[in-house]
Amino acid sequence: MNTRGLLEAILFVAEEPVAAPELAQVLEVPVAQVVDELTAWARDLEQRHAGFVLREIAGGWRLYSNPGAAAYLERFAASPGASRLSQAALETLAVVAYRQPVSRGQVSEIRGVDCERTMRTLERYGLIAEVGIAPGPGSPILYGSTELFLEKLGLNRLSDLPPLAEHVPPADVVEALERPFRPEASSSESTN
Amino acid sequence: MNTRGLLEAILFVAEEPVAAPELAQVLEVPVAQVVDELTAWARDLEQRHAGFVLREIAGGWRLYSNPGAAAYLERFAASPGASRLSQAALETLAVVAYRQPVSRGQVSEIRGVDCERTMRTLERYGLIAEVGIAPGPGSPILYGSTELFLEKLGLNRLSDLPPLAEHVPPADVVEALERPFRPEASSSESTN
Amino acid sequence: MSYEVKTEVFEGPLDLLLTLITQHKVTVTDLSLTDLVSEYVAYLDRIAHLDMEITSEFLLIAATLIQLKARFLLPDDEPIDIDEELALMEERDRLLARLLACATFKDVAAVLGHRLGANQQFLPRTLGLDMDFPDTLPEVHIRVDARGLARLADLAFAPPEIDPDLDHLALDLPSVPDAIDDLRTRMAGMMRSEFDRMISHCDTTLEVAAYFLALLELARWGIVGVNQDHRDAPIMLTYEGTP
Repeated sequence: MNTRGLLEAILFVAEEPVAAPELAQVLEVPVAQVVDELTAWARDLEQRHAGFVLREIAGGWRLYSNPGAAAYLERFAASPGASRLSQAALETLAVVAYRQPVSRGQVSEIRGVDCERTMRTLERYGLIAEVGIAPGPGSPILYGSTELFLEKLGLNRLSDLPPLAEHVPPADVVEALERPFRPEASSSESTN
Repeated sequence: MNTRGLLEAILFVAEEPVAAPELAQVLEVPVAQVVDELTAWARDLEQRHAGFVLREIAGGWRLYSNPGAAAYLERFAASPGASRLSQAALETLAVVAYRQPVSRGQVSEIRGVDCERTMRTLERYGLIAEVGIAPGPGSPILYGSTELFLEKLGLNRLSDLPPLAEHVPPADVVEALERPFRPEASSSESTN
Repeated sequence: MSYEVKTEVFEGPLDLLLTLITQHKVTVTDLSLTDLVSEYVAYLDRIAHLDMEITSEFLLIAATLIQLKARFLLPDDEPIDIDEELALMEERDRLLARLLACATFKDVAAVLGHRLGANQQFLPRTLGLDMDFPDTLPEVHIRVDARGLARLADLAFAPPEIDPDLDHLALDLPSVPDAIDDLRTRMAGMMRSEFDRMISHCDTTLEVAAYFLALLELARWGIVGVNQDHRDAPIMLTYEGTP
């Protein structure tokens, strides 16, 4: 079996993304060759509209079913993916992902609500995890996102997250947010 | 995606052999066409010494890793990335460790998902093992943790496991979990 | 006894403020601080039973809003305490910064949610090595230590659907509507009083805050008249009767 075949065999059984250097070590070939083979294979699969695709994700490579077949797969796949996260869980996840390492208190402060429950849910889903202890009073636990988080979002690395700056509300919204807090705004009141 | 692609996708995610008539029904094509496609695909894989093979087995079709890659798969299995336990497996392991002896059904009930596969994986890795049979209907097998489990966690004995201090389940949850095993069952519940 | 743990629509005071403001951006041209404060307080009235932490956060922000409103309503020729003014503006800027951060994370959360959803269409193979693969037991790596395992067990035994904090909920939290009723009844009986006397029975700051909010409402409705000679003077209340 050639290198391509062996890579197919390994990624066929792999249960999470496998990094190219690890594959190179198992196969005793240069990392560059592994990367070349994988890149070519991924392109082949894409070009012939195969039933599965090869993606570089969470710092490694993994095979996935082709999303085009999703409608047909419901009956055959054991795990239809994590249940949908609530809005609160998504917002908490966003704060942890962008502010990590971050303590529960800091997350709660940013969101304006206590986030213990949602953070526990996210931890249970394996999307966030304890990553350290903050120095200082109370030594709060610090949280960060996990590799599974990257995989579930289809990202290769954390820096692939959409830049937060792009999501700051546009000028007109900022303007609307500020308006009630400006002294001029209340001058035109005639009631009371 | 054509029929071949859809067949690839289905057999890629299927966890058990799938019969040709079932595939034909899902894809809404004649059984004969499905069989032709599968036969051709199996031959293709064989001819190009692919990393996985398609076999007709137990009245259905299923993909297997190519036995020719066995030596490398073993090496891969021993590599650090391969044999890391998934989040689901870790949680299942935690439940078995703290609730042993425990049946598969009880573990599934606690986790809220079917744990058959993760428990088989853990058993295969030698981290949990059958420790007895529960009395009562169905005589379910009871599982517990192994010596290897203690060794891997660097513990001398089970009682060295850290106590579950943080989130002791509320009394009503414990009650609900234990109820089916108590003869007097739900006779005297009338709180609130 | 029944109580609500979650607010009807809003998740916390920032979420509420954000919604009130952005809703108005669509419907009305300008939202004045006065309207914002009354809508905020009106909402506060409806969520009488919340856990302590959320309630105090709600009240804290209400206090800031009311302070701001009071300041803006001052006539221009009124002398201003610079330190107080600065502190108040700092508080306002902090609130605005929090609102902005909250809006930003809400926006990006939607993107993450979308990505999560789209990626669920990609199914990985989860079978791993074929079960009939050679008997050799590969060396398994447990990537957590004993403490980590205990943590996982904790999480598994306390599923997120069940709120273990219910037991510690203080159920007799200060209710603004109750405070309004109480204040109104007692004021009707004595016609004139000081605010300090009306709250002499309160044990906690939260209760005082509830009474203060109640007082603002009663004043707004014209049921109670409020007068304070100077900043440190007692707040004098007069009963004006039903409007």
